Amino acid sequence: MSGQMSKEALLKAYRKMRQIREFEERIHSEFATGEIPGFVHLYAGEEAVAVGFCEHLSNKDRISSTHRGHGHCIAKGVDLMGMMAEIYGRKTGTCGGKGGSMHIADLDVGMLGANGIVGAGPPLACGAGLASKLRKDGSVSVVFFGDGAANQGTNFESMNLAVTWDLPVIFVLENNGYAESTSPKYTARVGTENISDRARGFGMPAITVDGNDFFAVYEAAGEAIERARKGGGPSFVECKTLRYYGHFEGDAQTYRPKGEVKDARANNDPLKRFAAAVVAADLIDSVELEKIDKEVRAQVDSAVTAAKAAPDPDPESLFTDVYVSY
Amino acid sequence: MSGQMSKEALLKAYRKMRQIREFEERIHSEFATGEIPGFVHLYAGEEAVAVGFCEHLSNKDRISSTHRGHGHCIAKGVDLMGMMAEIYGRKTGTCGGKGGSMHIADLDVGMLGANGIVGAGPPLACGAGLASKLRKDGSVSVVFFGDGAANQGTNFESMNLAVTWDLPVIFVLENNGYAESTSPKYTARVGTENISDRARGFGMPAITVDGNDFFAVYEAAGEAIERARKGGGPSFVECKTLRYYGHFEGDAQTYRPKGEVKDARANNDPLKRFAAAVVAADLIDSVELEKIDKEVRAQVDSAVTAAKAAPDPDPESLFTDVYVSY
Amino acid sequence: MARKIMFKEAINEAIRLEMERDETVILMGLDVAGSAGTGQERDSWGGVLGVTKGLYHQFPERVFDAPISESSYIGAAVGASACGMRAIGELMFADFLGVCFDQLYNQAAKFRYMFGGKAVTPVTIRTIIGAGFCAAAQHSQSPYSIFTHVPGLKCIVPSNAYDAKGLLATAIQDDDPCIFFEHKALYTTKGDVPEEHYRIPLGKANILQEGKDVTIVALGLMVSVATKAAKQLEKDGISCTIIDPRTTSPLDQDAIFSSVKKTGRLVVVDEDSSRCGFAADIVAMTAQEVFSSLKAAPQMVTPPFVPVPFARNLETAYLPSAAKVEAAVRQTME
Amino acid sequence: MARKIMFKEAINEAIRLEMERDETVILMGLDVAGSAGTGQERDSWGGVLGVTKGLYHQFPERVFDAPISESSYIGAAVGASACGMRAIGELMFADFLGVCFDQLYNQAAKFRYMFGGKAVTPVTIRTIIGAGFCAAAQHSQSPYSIFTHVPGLKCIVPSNAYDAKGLLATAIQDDDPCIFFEHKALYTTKGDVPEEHYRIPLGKANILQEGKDVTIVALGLMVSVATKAAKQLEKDGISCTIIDPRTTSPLDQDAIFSSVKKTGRLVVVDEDSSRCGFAADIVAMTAQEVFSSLKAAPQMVTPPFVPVPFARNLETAYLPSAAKVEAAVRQTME
Ligand SMILES: Cc1ncc(C[n+]2csc(CCOP(=O)(O)OP(=O)(O)O)c2C)c(N)n1
Ligand SMILES: Cc1ncc(C[n+]2csc(CCOP(=O)(O)OP(=O)(O)O)c2C)c(N)n1
Ligand SMILES: [Mg+2]
Ligand SMILES: [Mg+2]
Repeated sequence: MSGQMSKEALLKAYRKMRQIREFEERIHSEFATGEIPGFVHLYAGEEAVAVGFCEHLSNKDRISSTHRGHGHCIAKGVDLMGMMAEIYGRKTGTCGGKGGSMHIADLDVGMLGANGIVGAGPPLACGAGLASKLRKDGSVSVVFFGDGAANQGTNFESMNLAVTWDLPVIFVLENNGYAESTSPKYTARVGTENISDRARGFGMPAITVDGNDFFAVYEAAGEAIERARKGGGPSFVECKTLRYYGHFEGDAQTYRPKGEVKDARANNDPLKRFAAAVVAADLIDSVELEKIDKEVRAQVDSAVTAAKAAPDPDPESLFTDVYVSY
Repeated sequence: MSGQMSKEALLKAYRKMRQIREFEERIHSEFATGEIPGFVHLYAGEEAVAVGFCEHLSNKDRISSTHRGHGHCIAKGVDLMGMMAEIYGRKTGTCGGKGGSMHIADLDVGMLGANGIVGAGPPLACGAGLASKLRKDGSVSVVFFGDGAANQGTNFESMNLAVTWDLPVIFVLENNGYAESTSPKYTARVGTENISDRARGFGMPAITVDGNDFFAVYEAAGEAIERARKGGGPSFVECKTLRYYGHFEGDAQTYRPKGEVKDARANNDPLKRFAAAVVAADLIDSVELEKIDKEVRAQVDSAVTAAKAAPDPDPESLFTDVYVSY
Repeated sequence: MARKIMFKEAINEAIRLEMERDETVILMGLDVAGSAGTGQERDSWGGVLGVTKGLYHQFPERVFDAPISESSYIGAAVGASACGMRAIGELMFADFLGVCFDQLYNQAAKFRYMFGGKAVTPVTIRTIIGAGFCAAAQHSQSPYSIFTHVPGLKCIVPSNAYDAKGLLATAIQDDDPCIFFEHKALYTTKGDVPEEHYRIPLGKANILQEGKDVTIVALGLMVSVATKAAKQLEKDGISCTIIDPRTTSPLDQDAIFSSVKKTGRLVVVDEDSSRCGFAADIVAMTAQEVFSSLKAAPQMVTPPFVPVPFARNLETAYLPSAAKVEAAVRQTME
Repeated sequence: MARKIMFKEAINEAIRLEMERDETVILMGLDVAGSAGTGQERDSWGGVLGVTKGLYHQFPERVFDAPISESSYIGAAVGASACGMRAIGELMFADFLGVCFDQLYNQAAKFRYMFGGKAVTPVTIRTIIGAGFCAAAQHSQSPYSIFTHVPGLKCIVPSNAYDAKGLLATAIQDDDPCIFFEHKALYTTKGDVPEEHYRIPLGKANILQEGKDVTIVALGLMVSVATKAAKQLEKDGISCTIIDPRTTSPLDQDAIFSSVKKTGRLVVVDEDSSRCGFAADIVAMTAQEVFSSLKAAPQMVTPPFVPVPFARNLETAYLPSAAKVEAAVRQTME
């Protein structure tokens, strides 16, 4: 367990993870009512990865994300109310209702955007890293991507570019064992034991950690980020984890072994593991965690209520924001 | 030295290498007269790679090539007369004058095409390999590409695909130390000692050999091709070599250390090394080699003469061959 | 025997019949099998929207799930096709063209020409297009104009289940590279589709109805929009010809030109971007070739020049509608 | 002070001046330095055709040679620009768009819209276009229509050295993603170019000459072809207006429409592919918007719908020529 974390830091991390979990669980149930439009990909189950990394970052640092981006957004500090309204397609949403779940971005807090294109993030993150390097302000960029995305050429190219240009970019693989319906036993099959081995071949430090162990992630993240801040260049961190829901909402998940999620929820849940660890170590009282749980539930509840009550985007907004000037 | 090669095989290999050398040297001098149109990239200096591989292949096996494709074409058995006419843009050219130096192809002999797009070959070679695999005829596909191309996403993706689908594809890196003007010390900089290390990270056998040593190439090629024929999947062979001319004809080569080529021609020439080895081992008399040299010179000479005398493509051919039917 | 089946079932059937008849037909894409190899093949996804369901089970050796690396597997489809196969590559959404376009743009499309007529590349790329599902800017586009722009490619945009089956069968057996665009809003629409194998030629328009006043050209989902508008207009005595070109390349110019010669008026309804798009293409060639027949300014009904928005109200406003088509037709009648 | 310098020198100068004035301007591409790091910097290539020569020497920290992996470094240019830089990414030849299009098509172009107006991505992509050098099908294309098709991108196609310098300066400082197309045949053409910094607005056409009979719209290299044709026609008393839109997106529609309103005749000369291309775009919008002013069928002078051939005689026949433009103009006068 990360000895350096203060109690406040631990509580903050837990709150973030809980926010993500609550946000996603709630969207899952709201989606079923048919009120949420579009494709929605939930992050529940992977909270320790986003939070384990983002707790090391400030607004000057940037992240780029994926189609499964809610967790990264929340971890990086995007306003939860705005996010929920965005997912509902409201005027009050983070993107004014024009982006939706797959395109939430908030450049002010260093969130370069969820992305509907698998593998689009790594080149953008290299650009962010290059900007950091030129500014010499010690900022870094972190790119999250999945085990499926790890096969995309853009990803390989970007790892290579980051090595060649010596960029402060951290490649974070969220290996949840599935790319949509295709399992690692078949399609995602890589020629090496861990995907991180393939990354190491590009000549950067690469490790694999238990992505459901917040402290393991936090520590690996800290090391990689510190190295990048000090000019030590890129790193790769593979986090093994699991998603609790389907690829997208509505997925029947016929490809999954029965009981996989139930089992994980019971025995390998990142929040439960975190809670058990901090309570066992006498760092935090379980009552404090329950208080956070309650606060977060109320927060998400009010986000949903507000989103539902919010107006649609103005019709004229269809035509605006294409260009700065035209 | 490859003990298994018969004298005939040795003479054939030498003839191929000499044909490539003579072809390229001649184009170099003809280009200077201004009669050859377009962008021309010469292969002289790298002969042992193309020939070392293609001597293991039959017409059923396929290769895909690059912008620097003359050597691969000749090694794979594309008609030299047709090639020269094509490079001159004549009706009698391999492609009727519509492709030119960068697009010579002859599917009948398993040559899938030179290619103007860096990194376009590997996916195509995977497709050829897939066709071989489905046909179960033991044929393989070989893709040649440069140290610059080795950075292209298509290349990484294809290595990965070949591993995932277990394809009979051999990736042959012609590492001549330059991608246009950019030297390995800077741009081509990879994070590992050899580019083959990066390939190994994808989970396939990968080695680095002296690409100017015909026998080293021939042996490595034989092993990789044999493995693929037997269902053992893809391999990667890096061949270290040097190009004798500029990136393209007309390149002032300001980026090159003085004397680099002169030195290589004197001390590390693949044809000279081949000749010295076979003569020293008493396998072939140097007179026989000189006879081949003479024959090849005459052959290339007549190819140039014929190309110059050949007619332009018919004007109507501008409009044909876009579609099989439309 | 004809039955009513869904557009997506018609596509599945076309692939299945070609795979049964021709051993060289293979299929590859992301999740086109899905869960293959996990022991759950019978339940396998069959693509993100279930179009290829069951094919892996029937042809386990010829259906390939690919790693997410479109350049490699679309390129492999092209390469395999240049080597005697008839590969069907699925690009999950046409919006993803940007990660693999070279293999179509500079490779498949140009082989035959560059190689002096010696290459045959009978590859077929299937891909999903279209807005209407709040899938936002990166999953809702209809970029067939970009492919139509490229000499060497053929482009097919079916508008109903019957056409989908017959056109896809033709595309798979066609010796040129074909791109087959499937509108997601059509997937569950039903139509009469014979059980038997049949083909519809490429480059032959379908004239849905003939009218004397205005020629409406529409593709894919827009055919139903045009039809709805035409019904409404008929009530006011405006009679429309509706032409569904079915394929944008080759294009049945004759059908369009001879209709405009009769009606003198043209409205093109198109879901692709308004600049340098299919609508402009049809209007421009008509203006050049049959100018003297035109009685009024030809009209283009397209989305505004903006990315596809997410919110439902904006997306609805973005799309061409029957009302907009009606208005455009009326404008030509003024 | 104006001097005669080459088109490519004008481009070099525009970049240099912006880099001097603005520390956030950076340049990246293949060989844009060239031989950087080898100790031969003074001799460095400066790009495949020498356009950026000297810039690495002056700004060693802001000029980046990239590995051959366009998606990564063009994407990095986009990403850096979204993070406060003004990156200039060089895509060596526009023909290579297929290996990196997504970063422009779905990323740079859509950020602002998808993110509700909160993103600013002032990236500039420079790229070489054009036939005429027997560079064959994969190094001779002019695919600006594909980029013009995409809302969110701006497209600039300069036709002379003066414009190149002024337009590129504007593009670099413009807050939207700009694609700057440089015709290789223009690189060594000379023109009067002031030494000072200046800008030319995007979306403002250049009217080269005003005539009363026919409006000719031409871009890039085609401007000189149109000019040559107009000279010839003038001898026969046919007087032409020549409009160089300079940018295809934004487009100076007003200039075109108001000219056609006067002349009643339109000829568009374009080097891009004939289907769904720029020529069709201009003809279609003119037919829709100012139909009643048109006295004759508008004409498109484009290459045939085939890839660019290699052999010189075929390539010459492929390209629009002054003779073809003349014939088209005469046709509108019949
Ligand atoms: C270029 C591209 N190809 C395919 C898709 C469709 N797609 C969306 S998510 C996904 C699977 C991604 O798997 P992974 O990277 O493991 O992320 P996960 O969903 O597991 O978080 C696919 C294939 C896409 N959006 N973009
Ligand atoms: C996609 C693409 N990017 C860039 C180029 C321009 N280009 C042609 S050859 C070349 C260098 C290739 O270097 P390498 O792969 O090492 O091959 P070599 O020339 O050394 O044989 C470049 C950058 C291209 N043709 N295609
Ligand atoms: Mg995954
Ligand atoms: Mg090289």
